[in-house]
Amino acid sequence: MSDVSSASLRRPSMAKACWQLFLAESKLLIRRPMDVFNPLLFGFLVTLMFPLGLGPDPATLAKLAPGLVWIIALLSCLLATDQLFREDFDDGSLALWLLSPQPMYFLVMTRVFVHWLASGFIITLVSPILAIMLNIPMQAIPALFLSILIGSVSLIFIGAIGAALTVGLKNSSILLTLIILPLYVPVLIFGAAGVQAATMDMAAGSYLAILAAFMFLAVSLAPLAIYGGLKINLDAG
Amino acid sequence: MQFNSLQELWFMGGHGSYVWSAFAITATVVLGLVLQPILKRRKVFADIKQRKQFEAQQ
Amino acid sequence: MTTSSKALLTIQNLSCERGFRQLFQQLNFELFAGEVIRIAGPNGAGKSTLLNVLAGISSDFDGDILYQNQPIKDVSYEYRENLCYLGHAKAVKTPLTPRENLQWFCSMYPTRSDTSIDAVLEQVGLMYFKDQICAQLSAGQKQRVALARLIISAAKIWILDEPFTAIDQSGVQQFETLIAEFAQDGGAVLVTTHHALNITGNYRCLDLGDYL
Amino acid sequence: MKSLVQFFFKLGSPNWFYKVSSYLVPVFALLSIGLMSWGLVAGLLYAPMDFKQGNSYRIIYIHVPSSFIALSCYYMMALLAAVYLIWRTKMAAIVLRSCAVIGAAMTFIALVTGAIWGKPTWGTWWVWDARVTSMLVLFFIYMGIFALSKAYEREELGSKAAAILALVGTVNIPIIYWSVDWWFALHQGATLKLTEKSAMDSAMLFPLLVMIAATYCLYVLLILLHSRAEIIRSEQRKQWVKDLVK
Repeated sequence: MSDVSSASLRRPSMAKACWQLFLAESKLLIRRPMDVFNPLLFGFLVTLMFPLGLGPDPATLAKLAPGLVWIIALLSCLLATDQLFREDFDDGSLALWLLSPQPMYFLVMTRVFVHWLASGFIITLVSPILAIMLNIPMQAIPALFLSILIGSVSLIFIGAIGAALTVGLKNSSILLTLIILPLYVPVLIFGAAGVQAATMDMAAGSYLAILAAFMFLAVSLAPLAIYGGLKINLDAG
Repeated sequence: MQFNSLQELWFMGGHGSYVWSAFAITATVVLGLVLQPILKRRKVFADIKQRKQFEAQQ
Repeated sequence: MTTSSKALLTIQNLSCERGFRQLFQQLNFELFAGEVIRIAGPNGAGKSTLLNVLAGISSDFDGDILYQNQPIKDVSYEYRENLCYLGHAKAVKTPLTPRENLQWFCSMYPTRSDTSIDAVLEQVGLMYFKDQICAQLSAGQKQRVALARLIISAAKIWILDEPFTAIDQSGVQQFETLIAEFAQDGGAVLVTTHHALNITGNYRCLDLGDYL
Repeated sequence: MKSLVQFFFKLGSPNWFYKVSSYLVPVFALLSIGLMSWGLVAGLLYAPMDFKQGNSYRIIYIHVPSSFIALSCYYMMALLAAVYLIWRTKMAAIVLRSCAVIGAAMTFIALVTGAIWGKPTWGTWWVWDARVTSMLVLFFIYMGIFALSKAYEREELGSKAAAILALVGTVNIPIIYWSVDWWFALHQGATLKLTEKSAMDSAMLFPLLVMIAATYCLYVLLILLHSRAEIIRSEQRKQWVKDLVK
């Protein structure tokens, strides 16, 4: 081994780091498909519960469908973010990751974005099916799809804050829910209202615009809190 | 003085139960908020005193 | 053995308490290039806490830590570039293969350009396991992936937290020779282990017991 | 100006804070008891009956002050969270944790008194009014911060996590309040207005102002009491605390 101090170095650029992280994370998810399907199965299960509780009458279901589908998507996103950093924390790669010289802001953003692809995006693809099962008027489907597509990004990023703050704790899923659900309130309000407006053939554009505003706010600010939370848990670990 | 007898004050035109229950709950919560730190401080002081006596005997 | 005049790492009256327990206090020592320091001490004396503090994981301490005479807070980027921390858990992602693990590592940390991932994997004896997912490897082989990471990294300082747990004798032997070589080439190593290291050269033991 | 900065800087050391607060506690205790009794007597006994709601409106004298405190306590907590994360002053963490407790209790009072007040006025115990709903969300945010600060074995980690969540909450609270108001206007229209006070004549309004002042004094008193207890508990190993015990 030649002398350490004079060895020429390969300094990776941040873009390369993000790309490699993207590849590594997606490989991780592809090799463990069950992590992706669990939130979906949960979504279908909860969709089953509502008609059993509210009665099969299509009229009542159609009236409640926009709100119900949004609540189901919200709970599935919450469930998906519970185990987000858990595995890194347990096998020690969280320390390796956080102590790297790369600026963490974009790495954390890439990491959570990949997680969104595996959970939020897939829930968005499935939600029209859930909505049809709940007898939603057909003209609301596009608005529903778009609102959950945009809304789920902020749901996952806000959920990631909770996941980062509770990753080192033992029974953290209850605490995660307690921390994160209050922060989901604005997204749920405008998401459900948008789909509601679409069912009555009113334009849902303004609601989607507000949801997009929430999305950009979450994507830009959440990584700071996530990084802070991870550093705390690294110290506790 | 709006009410000319204690009995009327208690009854308060039919709304007495609501008003007094609200005030009772608030009083208990505030009392709890005031007493909890006092008891906690007293307990820690007692622990310290015990520890000092223990160290004194060493 | 090159001993640069300036110490790589200088620790000045470092003290640390966790909860109500005072771990170590007024700890002063210097780590020079080419030196291996073993941190010893009774269990619970704060060995891991000391390494956490030095690696920059924990910021709850009093005292100063200087990297080349500058506080690590001011030179944090440069300090992180020249530091490789190996915790209790070996930070090996089990669903990925050794090659992918190293690619992931090389994308974040500066690495030596005179060796390649394959060369390093062969050097640690993972010739035939380059593309097998780590879940199927034995604990010893996973340990070697962490070893390969240390070799390829261009860090000047290694901080190893009990690297020899759950490894067979030959693995320990290989690790010790690697540490000795790294020190000879001008690197500095801080390591905590339960048994003494048989390493020649500039190796001393620092007992936290007498700083309690 | 120099001494002001000096004052705040010294406030950061628990020892000095404890000394200063030992003078302030009796002052605020007297203030809050005096103002509180004055406000209650004026509000309960002398304020005239409301022609629409009868005597049940008197609950306003605790409902409105506690909702004021609930919100202002949150923003004080956010300020302390920022100070703690930037300068790591130990006192900021201690006061932050006591703020979480007091804020949660005040929000609880506001919710309970609001519900009790709703019964005679609207016939239902719980009305999904905009103010009450956002107060409920605020209550859960307080509980989240309190639970998170208790979840870690090491206190300073718990305080850091609670501080981060408090800052995240600060960004969200205005959005939550705005979106709940908007949601309320969309669904209910303006029929059900629990909070829109009818123009109160001065005999009713005056006790309310006194009660708000009294509750702020009580709030400061509670923060001092909780912080002092927390200082003694976390610094019990230090010599200056041991000297306090004969």
